[in-house]
Amino acid sequence: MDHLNSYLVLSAILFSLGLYTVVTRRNAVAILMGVELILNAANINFVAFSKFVTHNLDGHLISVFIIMLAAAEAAVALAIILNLYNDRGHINVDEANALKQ
Amino acid sequence: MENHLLSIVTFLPIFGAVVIALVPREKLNWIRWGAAAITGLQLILAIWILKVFDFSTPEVQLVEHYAWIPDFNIEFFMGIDGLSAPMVLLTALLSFLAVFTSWNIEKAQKGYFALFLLLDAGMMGVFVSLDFFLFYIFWEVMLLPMYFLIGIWGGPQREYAAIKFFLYTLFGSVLLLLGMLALYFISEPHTFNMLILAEQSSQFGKGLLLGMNAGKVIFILLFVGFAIKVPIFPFHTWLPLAHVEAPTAISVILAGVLLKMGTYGFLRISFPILKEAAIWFALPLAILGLINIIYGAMAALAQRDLKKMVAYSSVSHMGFVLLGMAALTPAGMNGAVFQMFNHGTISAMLFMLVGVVYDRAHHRDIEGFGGIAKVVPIYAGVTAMAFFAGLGLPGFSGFISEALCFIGAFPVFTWITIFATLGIVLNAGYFLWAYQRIFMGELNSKYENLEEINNRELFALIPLAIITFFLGVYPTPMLNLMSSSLNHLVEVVKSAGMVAGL
Amino acid sequence: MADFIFWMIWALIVASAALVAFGNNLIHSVFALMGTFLGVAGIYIFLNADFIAVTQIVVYVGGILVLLVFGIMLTNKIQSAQISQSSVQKGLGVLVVLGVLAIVLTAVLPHNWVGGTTPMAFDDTVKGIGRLLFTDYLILFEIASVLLLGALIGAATLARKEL
Amino acid sequence: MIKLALFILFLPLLSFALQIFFGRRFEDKKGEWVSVGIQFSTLIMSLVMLVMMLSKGDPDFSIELHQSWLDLGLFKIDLGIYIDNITVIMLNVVAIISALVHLYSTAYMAGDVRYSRYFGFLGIFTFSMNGIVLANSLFMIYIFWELVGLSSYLLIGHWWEKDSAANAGKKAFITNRIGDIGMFTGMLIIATVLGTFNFQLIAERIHDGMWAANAGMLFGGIEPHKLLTIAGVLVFMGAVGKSAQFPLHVWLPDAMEGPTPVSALIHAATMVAAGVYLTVRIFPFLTADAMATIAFVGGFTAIYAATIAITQNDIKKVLAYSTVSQLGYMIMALGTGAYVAGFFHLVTHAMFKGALFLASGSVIHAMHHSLHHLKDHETDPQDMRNMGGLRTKMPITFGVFMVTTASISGIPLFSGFLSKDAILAGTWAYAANVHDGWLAHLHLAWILPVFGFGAAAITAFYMFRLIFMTFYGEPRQPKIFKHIKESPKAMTIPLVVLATMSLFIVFTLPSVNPVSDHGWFTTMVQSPESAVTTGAAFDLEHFKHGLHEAHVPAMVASITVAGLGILLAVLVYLLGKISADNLAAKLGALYRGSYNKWYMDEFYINGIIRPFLKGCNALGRFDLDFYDHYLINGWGRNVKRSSKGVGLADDLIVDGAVNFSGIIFQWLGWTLKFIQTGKIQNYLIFVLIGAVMLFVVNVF
Repeated sequence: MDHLNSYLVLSAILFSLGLYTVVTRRNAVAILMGVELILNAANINFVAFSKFVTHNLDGHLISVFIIMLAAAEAAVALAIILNLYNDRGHINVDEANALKQ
Repeated sequence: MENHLLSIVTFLPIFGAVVIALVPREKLNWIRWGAAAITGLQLILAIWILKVFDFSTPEVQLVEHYAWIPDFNIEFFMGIDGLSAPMVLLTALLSFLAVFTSWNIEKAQKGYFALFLLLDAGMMGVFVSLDFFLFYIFWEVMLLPMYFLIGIWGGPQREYAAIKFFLYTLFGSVLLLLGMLALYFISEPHTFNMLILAEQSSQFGKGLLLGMNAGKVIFILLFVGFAIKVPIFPFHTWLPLAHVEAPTAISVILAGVLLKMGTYGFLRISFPILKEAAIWFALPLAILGLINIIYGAMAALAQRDLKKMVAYSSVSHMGFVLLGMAALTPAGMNGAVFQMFNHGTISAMLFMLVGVVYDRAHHRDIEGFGGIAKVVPIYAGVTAMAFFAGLGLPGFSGFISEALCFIGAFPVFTWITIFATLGIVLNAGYFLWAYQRIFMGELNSKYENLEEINNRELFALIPLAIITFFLGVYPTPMLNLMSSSLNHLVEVVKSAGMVAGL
Repeated sequence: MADFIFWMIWALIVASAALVAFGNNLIHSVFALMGTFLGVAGIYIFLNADFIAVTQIVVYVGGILVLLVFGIMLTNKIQSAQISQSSVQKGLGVLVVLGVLAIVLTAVLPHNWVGGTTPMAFDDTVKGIGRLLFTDYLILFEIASVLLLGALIGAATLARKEL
Repeated sequence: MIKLALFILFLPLLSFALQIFFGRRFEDKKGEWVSVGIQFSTLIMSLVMLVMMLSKGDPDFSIELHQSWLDLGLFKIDLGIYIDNITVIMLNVVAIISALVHLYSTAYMAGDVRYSRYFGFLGIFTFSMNGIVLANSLFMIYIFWELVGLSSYLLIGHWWEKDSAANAGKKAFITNRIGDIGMFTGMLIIATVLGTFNFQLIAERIHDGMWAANAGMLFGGIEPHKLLTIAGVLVFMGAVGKSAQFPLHVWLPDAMEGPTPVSALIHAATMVAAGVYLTVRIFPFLTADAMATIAFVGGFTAIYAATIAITQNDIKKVLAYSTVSQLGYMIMALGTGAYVAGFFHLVTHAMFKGALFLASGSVIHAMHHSLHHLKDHETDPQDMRNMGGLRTKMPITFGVFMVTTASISGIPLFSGFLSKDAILAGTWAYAANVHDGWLAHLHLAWILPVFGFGAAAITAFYMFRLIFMTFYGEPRQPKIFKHIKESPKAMTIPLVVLATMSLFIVFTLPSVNPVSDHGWFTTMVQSPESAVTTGAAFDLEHFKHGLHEAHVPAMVASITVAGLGILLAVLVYLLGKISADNLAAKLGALYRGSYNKWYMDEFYINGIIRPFLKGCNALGRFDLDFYDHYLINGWGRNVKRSSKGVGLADDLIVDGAVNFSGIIFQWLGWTLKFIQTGKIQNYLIFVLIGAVMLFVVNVF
């Protein structure tokens, strides 16, 4: 617990899991959850570096902003998802392939 | 106020353009008189500047110097010396008169005058900037309004002409930009300040660029950039087309001011900053000047379109400037700058006169007139005066500047000067021939009711005529204005070596 | 003791995140996500970041998670208590994500951080954050507030039925 | 004296300004008399100056006024006026002729469409001519040189409705400019080597050896005296143009399209003599070679133009060629070193040729009125074949014609005899005594007396031919003859005055010996010393000695040849003993050549001007239709084409590669059933794959 690497490994794992979620899930809400995981991983890194390397509070501030960003992002994303649902009756991302055309 | 004269004189037209943009488009007279008032005010300011200006020293005066983009050492640096002072006056004067020439623009007057004022600001800015970056910005600022002014309000082939003008000059600008950046990166510390660059001049002669002498490479880059504006053979072909298609006032500005920016660039940037290269390139420059003189005059002789003829005469006349400045002698240099000013006034007159007849007859075919001096005697008289001024008759300012160019160039480029004197005969040839075909002989019955030149048109012409005549009889005021700066310039450049003569 | 708690939290985070990633039931995933969030808050406490920890709980658990639950509820038929979920391209995903993980770890772990990695204990982060927030990060702070407002309005607009 | 000179210089300019700006309003209110008055007041001032000069009686008298005009710090041009005896005499010549022509024009030009403007142009001409006369430097002469060219252009083209007049004006201006190029180049050489344009300073500096020291800086170290020869000949080219010397003489006969008083003033008496005046001014620094060239050009022109004058039928054309010929005389005189004779002939010629032109104008005026009366617009009033027997109708004009013809033919008692004789003596002395210059080196010096005496004989012949055809014999057109009247007083008074000036006594007082030119003129005008010291100087001392010896034989010979010429004219045209037509037929090609001016105009038009214009047209077309169209625009087109090519390549290769990879992945997706394109997650995973691969590539 007093070693930076333990935090970094945790963060890396969290990030990978989040990434996996984003890449593989079909459900949009699940993907959103993956994004949250990724953001959390980043946050852990910021705070950890703040404690172990830079020795100031800048990392903390960035975390605060990320959290705020996450909140905003979640709100907007959910709104979009709701629209998608209203439009199609489901929220399966792999079927939202209008980009293909 | 006096400390900021130059910025005021430069940015006043931009302010005017904004004001005009706010005027409702139906208020035609407001727009026109607004433009006239703005340019008139600018002219008054320009005269004030000359009054404040101390012409006994070659120092840069009325300096405005601020940091602008400090990270890149870009400065807002304005100032004038004896080289730019005549150009400032010329720009203000021609802009003012050109407003009256464009009185009868038929469509979208609001846009026209707003763009015109923007153009005015760009030109003025070029002549007062002492920071290369600022110079370049104004150089480009001027390009865009010009494109629209030709492209929208021009003649039948206007789009082609505008695009050609734009691409041609843009091509030049790119090379100019390259040269500018090369100068910036070679200088230590990196700077765009022209005065500091000139002080570091020896560095450019020593460095290498693309495996060649940096000074020479940069000189060539800048040369092409400026040569297109002058225009120097073989970069001249945009000119006849742009002049012919542009509306009269724009032709006036093109010939009167824009062409001068090329030669001004040589004298302001290339010569003092790249001395060795300037001396190395003096002989080719003189040869190009000779080609311009003869080629332009011969091409003018062949034209049937009056405006094209005048356009080619510009090519010929700018050749004298090149010849005079290449020689790097006091007489040649003063003659060159004086010729820049004189060509500004004379060619402006010529284009205005062409515009007058075009407005009435709706064509410019030299062969298509004949004997019209009978119905429009005043117009014929004024045209005769302008033509004689154009062919360098003593008593008009063009004579003095051409003579000075020759006198200055002769000791250095003896043979070139001797061949260049042929230009005198050719100039007389095409002007007189055109005059004869238009005004003399039996009256063409189509033009029995041709309308005489009106007071508004005369109002634009007479100041130019008076200046041309006055400076032809008594050139001292103008020469005093520039001689100390130019003599200094000659000394500075000459300090780097001898010009190879021919 | 502290070490033990730390590693417990560590494991909790990894496990709950894995459930989020691999779980078949969406509802389970959401609750697992709550575990992760809380775990991360714990980690923050170990990092002397008490303010962040509190924020984490308030915003994530109190805000985002609720939103997510609402999202799920609104987009699924209420009758189906078992809200299953499926995944695509699992194999490739695993491969790639493992690759990424390997890259991150190989890049980060052997790295020699400038200034070393001696931990420093902060006394009172709230005060420091507050000061920074209203001095160096003031503009960012204001922008953030605008962003939030924008998100608020945007979300409200998007979520309206008749778009 | 300076003040007087300034008044003389600028008053005509005032006349010009008044007539141009206000003349039209006063055309019916005798506005022209303002100009006439101004002109006569300058005449009075000139006469005052002449009296002052004579009362001083100093041949070396001179004053100079400098005014800095253009000062660049390191380079200066001064303007100023320089007055010596020659200037004063020349001013008087200009003032007399100009004043009389003004007076004459009030009658001759009455009712003209551009009456006031005509007087304005006369004013600017007189101004610029006085400027040439008063100039103290080459540069100032050049300025006014161009201005007389301008006024000549304006006045020749006075009746520009006629194409021929418009053409003639243009031709005059451009031909003169060709000469001016040479003059300007010569000036440049002199100014470069000596740093001044001032006549006095040039002579001084050449004398002090500055030329020898500095000449090497031009043309890669040319020998100083060669350069001086070149400079002299080049400056003289200006005179070739203005004084209508071969080969630039072609403009002068055409210039007769202008009103006749203008021909008298500009193209006979004053402006064309400006070339001679210029040669007078540069005389001190001409080398022997340059003088030989000048003498040869002058001599050749004299005989060449005379041969053309024989066959012309237009009364003004005859006089025009006669003028060319006489100018050749003056030039030849200066070239042979007969400085005084050359200038003397300038003055006497101005008087009698002015009178001849005005008299011919009087005839034309009468013819014109008669034709007008008959409502005949076809017949040419200037053609001598339409005249004949006019002496009874126009006695005053006839008398003037007789006096002046006698003068130009070189008959004793008239001024022309004195000056012409002096010139011929000069050529004789040159041929006999001078050994410098290329003419002497090639043993061709005797060609000059041959030219001179030959021209003298021919002159006498064609002048009397003119008299006989115009005034003697039966009227060829009785109808026209019936309405011929003597001209009004305003025209005859100038005629009589000028005819009086053609008497020898005017120039020889206080001496009254009709066969010696000794008198006030030769005392006041004396040959200047040559400033040339570089070993190529003209041997003036030797020449003067020879001149004394040649005087008597030359006089006898000149009277003889003149007598022969007159005799032939009497035989052919008065008595009809020899038929002119037969003579013409016998001479065949010679006659045709002479009649067609030896085809010089045709040569210029077909040999030079047309090909040149064709070249210009070709160049103009080349510039726009070839150079611009193919090269510049072609460049643009190529860029466009190559960008199209790039576009195509983009389609084929780059896009193809992309598609190919797409195909691969489609295949991959199809086989592995993992990937289907068009979904955001697929793209994301592609990105990740790419990142991983990049990393792998970079690390290993």
